[in-house]
Amino acid sequence: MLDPRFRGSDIKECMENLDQIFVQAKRTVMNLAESVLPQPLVLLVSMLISIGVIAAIGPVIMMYLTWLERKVVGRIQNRIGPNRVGKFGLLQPIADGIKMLTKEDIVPEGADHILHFLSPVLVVVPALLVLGLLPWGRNMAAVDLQVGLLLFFAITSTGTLSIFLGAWGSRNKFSLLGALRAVAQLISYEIPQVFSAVVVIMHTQTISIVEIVNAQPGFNWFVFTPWGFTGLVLFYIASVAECNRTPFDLPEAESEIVAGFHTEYSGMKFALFYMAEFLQVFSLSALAAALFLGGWQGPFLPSWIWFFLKTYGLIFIMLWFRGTFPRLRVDQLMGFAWKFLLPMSMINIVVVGIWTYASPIVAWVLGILIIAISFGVLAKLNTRYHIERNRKFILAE
Amino acid sequence: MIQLEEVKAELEKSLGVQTELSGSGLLVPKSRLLDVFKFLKENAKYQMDYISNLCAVDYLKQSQIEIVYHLYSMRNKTGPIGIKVRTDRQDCIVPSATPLFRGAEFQEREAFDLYGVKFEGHTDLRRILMWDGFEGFPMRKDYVHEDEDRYVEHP
Amino acid sequence: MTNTIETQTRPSLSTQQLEVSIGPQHPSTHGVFRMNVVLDGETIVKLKPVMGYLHRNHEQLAENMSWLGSMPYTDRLDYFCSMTNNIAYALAVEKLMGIDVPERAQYIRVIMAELTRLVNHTALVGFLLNDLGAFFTPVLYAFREREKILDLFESVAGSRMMCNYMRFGGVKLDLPDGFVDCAKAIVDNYPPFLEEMERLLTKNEILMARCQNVGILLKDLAVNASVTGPVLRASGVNYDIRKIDKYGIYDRFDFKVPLGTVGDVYDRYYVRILEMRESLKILRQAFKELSAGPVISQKGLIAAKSPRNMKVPAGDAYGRIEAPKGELGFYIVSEGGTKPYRYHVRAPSFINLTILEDMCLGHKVADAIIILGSIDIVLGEVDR
Amino acid sequence: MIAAFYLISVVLIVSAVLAVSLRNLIYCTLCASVVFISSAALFFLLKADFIGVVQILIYVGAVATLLLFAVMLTKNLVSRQYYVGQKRKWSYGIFTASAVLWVLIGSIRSQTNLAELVTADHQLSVVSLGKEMLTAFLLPFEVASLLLTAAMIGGIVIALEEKKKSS
Amino acid sequence: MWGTGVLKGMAVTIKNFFDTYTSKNGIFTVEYPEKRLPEKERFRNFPILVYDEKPEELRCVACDICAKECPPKCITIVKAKDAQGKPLKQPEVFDIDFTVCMNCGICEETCPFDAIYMDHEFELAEYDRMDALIYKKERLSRPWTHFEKIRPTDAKEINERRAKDATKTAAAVKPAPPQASNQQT
Repeated sequence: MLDPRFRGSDIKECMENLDQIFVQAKRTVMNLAESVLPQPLVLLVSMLISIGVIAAIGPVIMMYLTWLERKVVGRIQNRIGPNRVGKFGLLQPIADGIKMLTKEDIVPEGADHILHFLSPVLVVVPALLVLGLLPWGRNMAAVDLQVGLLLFFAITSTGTLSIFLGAWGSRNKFSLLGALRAVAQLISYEIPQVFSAVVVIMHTQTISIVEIVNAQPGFNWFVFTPWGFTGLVLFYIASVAECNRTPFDLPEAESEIVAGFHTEYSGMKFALFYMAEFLQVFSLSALAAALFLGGWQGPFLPSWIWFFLKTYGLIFIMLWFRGTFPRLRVDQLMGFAWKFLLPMSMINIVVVGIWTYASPIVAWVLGILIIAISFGVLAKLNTRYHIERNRKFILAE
Repeated sequence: MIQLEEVKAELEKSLGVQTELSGSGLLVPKSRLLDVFKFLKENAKYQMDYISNLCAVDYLKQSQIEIVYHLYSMRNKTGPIGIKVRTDRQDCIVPSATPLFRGAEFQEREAFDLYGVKFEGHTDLRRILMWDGFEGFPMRKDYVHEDEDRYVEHP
Repeated sequence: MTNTIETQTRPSLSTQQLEVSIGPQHPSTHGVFRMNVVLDGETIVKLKPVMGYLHRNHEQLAENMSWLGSMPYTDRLDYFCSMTNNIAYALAVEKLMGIDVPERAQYIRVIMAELTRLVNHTALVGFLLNDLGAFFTPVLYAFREREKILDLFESVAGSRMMCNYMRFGGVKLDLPDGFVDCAKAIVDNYPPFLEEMERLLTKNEILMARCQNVGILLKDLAVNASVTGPVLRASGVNYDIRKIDKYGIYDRFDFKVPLGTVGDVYDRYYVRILEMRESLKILRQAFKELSAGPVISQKGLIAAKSPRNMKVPAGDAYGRIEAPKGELGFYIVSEGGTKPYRYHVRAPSFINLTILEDMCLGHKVADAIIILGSIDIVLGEVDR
Repeated sequence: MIAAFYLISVVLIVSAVLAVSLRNLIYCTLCASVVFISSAALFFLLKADFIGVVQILIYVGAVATLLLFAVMLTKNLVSRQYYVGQKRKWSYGIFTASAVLWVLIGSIRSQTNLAELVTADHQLSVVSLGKEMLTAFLLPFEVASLLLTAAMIGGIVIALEEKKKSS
Repeated sequence: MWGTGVLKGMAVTIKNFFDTYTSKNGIFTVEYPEKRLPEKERFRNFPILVYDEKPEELRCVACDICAKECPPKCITIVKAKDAQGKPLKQPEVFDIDFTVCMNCGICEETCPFDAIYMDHEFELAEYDRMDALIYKKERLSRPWTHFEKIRPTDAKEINERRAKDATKTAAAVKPAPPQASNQQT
């Protein structure tokens, strides 16, 4: 079965070029373009290729993320999930897409038509833009900017504006409530998110995502350090809140304010909102993987397979949250961000400070100590009044 | 189980109220209704602090509407005392029990909505089951069904 | 509905109050029920419940039908627990007619009542968590157990939710042969399900933070507003009609009545889980003591054969039982004819709603939804 | 490069004018955020990446939302679109705008040599910016942060005062 | 410690997630059109009329008891007349309005001639709301063998009882008219 002449190093070498397969593909196309087109147009072609690939991958990722979510949450609830359309329900996303296209697009009377039309577009644009910044594999990042990480946060913060405009444009009391909650939540969770990413910037002295990933070769990812693990946990919780996912899905709380900011959207506009949410889930998980889990760094498999493995691992946790947790209330949501996540991420920065200057053993011990104590103290402070852990019940005659 | 005769005697003795036994309850004159309730609620022996059921019954032949109250005591867990009040079918006004028992609030609104019994002293007496624009009292025996095909303008 | 927006003037910042109608079509009002809420920001300033969308005038229907004719309609009152509705109606008419119920029928009634309590409380815990935002997981775990019990009802009475199984003087048909040990198996594997739900929910910090000290109902307000059922017991009032009236053969079983201390949504949730445990105890004792024998008394059988000429002696009677949602009572006036002269249903959900506004004032919109969920209303019973 | 610059500046000017003259306030804030984004694009053209990104993060992320909140809080100003300015006011506007422009151009031309600034391709790296800020410009950095904390405390006090009054 | 409740909750859901793949009763959804749940014997859906041999001779004698007993009054019966106008012991018209019937089973209980029973058939979708759902006599009638197939134990009991009544009536053939008191034990 295996060819006897096949030597061990061949496997490593075949993995090697499997890893660079996309880069080779682009280079061949580029050589072809160079020989044919004048110089400025070549630059245009290379840009078009990356943009084209990402613009194609984005919606596909989104569609199969909806499928994955329905399957995972289904299995959590002892049911099978979609399995009628296509072999394992694999054609279900396409069926949903067609349904969304054919659904009538209702604009409520008295709604602001321009805003009602513009806001889904403005929500999807940042979600798609951000995909370009992610390092999909070894030298496969579409845009390798010096200020990559900061640009990532800048682009995601523009999403808040369009959600608010969309809700304000649809003149519906429920979406107004949803908009107020959305803006409050997105702004107050951006800060802990950026702070918990500052930890990585301080350690690697750079804010370009590609270099951060390069700084974690082989297996020594940042997550295996005390500050890295807490950084990942804090960043991940903040990004769950950033994409309005389950414990924090107040802006579109279906049991309270019908569907929050996208109550009045149907058809393709609703699909755009849906796509923006799922693309944000993907991009923020990918960023968390890049910052703390070493992006595409991995011992044996080609780099982009590692990238997708880690990202879908983190996405699975988000889907797992979706199947388990009830929703927080607005004031608890705010309290959690400002009174727990923010102080924890600041303490995390202190720990990284110690980490860079102290010797490894002292840094480890001190790091774990500080984080544990601060977690305990903050938890105590936060739940002192609200939660009565075991409450007495009388079994009367 | 509380014997109604004993309650009848007790009421006569302490309040001087003439009540007579009718079916499973005591028929109380409309004017003294609230005093009877207050007495039954505060009296140490009875402590009827829970009004379980309140409903109106339409006696077309005697052209009377009877309101039936069933009182229980949650404190000393004793059985029902049925109190009945009769009013004329046309201008049926009954003192409302809501000042003493908040539990009677919705049931009195339902009696007003379906039977047209006006409870004076009730905080916001409006229709509870029918929509506001509905005329007539559907549960009365002489209620004529409007024919379903006529289109009714709903607010 | 006048849509007035009072602008409350405050020196620094005059904000408008938002009038929202959490209306008949809303994902978590458990049916066609509307709450007119005046909001200041997110906190509730005024809340008026509006009902009557599902009003079918069940009481007038009963006045034009034979006594047994309205038995299938009682299934549609509280469509989650049709067996207990039937029992309550049968009890009231038996009190008026003076029919006695044979031994085996009494045990079957207790078994069916407690199984219905399990079904209702399991579904409620699921729906309460659904209002809290848990995306259908607790509901589907609860429905997994509920389906097994509904299959039992189907094998006994012929239909899962509209059982129409009780007759005056006993039950319609005897238990099929495989019923008892199948029911025993379900009752035995219920505790693991309850433990799993408790592990998933009771100590969950988010649930505790959302439910504790929310919608507190004080003892005396509860008694005065004649609230009954688990909502009353969660506020600490020891009032369970199975223990007080000892109707049927409930005095032969020993079971406890769980009481809460604070009376908030968390207590109401946990009291129902404890009540499920008590029902399991009753069921085990009932299965042990179930004896053979006739299932319907002779007088009852003749009445069931030709309901149209079954006469009930003149008089009036008020029979009540401890339904899963509270005290379900039937007040019946008969003039000796084959049709009831007056037929009134004292519905627990309808009266438990009086205190909805008192509990919701000052809370947020999200709290009002779970307070409504914790009262456990079913619109078939509220609107009759 | 030059074509991109002209394109972006045209977009900037048009949306700036629109931001001032539109009736519906919500559209004004939208045009304002377009102005912010196009100015960030200009910074990118000048290869000052960090400033461009911070421009997007601060202005589009926070200031635009602030503007929206301000519009939201003004009592139903938005629904009644009414036109503020009269004809006469335009002349004042143009006069002040041209005066400011003249002062700006004068000061830039006298101090630096414009051509050399544009062609200089020194790579403004974030690291050098950070070092610069914490060494040479430490004092202004501290004063600015002091100002910010004062502003935040002011905001909290107003909010707390209102909460005490309403509860 | 803060957060353990949340983790325990997640442990439960992940266990259920893997149970669906590993343990036997993890997944119990019955995929309806292909696989079906076994029907309970006493399941009652819409009523059917029963005949012994020939579909014209229904057991029903048009005594109108079930029409009077039916709570929502959805049964209409017209007695059949032979040529000379003498009423026959057969219904000429017997239709049930399936939109009104709530399959409560009271007609089955009160019918003294074992003529009407509740069927197990529940796939009754129609394209036309008005007259397609008013089932005529022909569509309602089923052979007794069908009843024995779907409800074996009840059928056995009923057959015994009918056999006993038949012998009793045969024995007391003289004065007493056949009093078929139908004991539904």
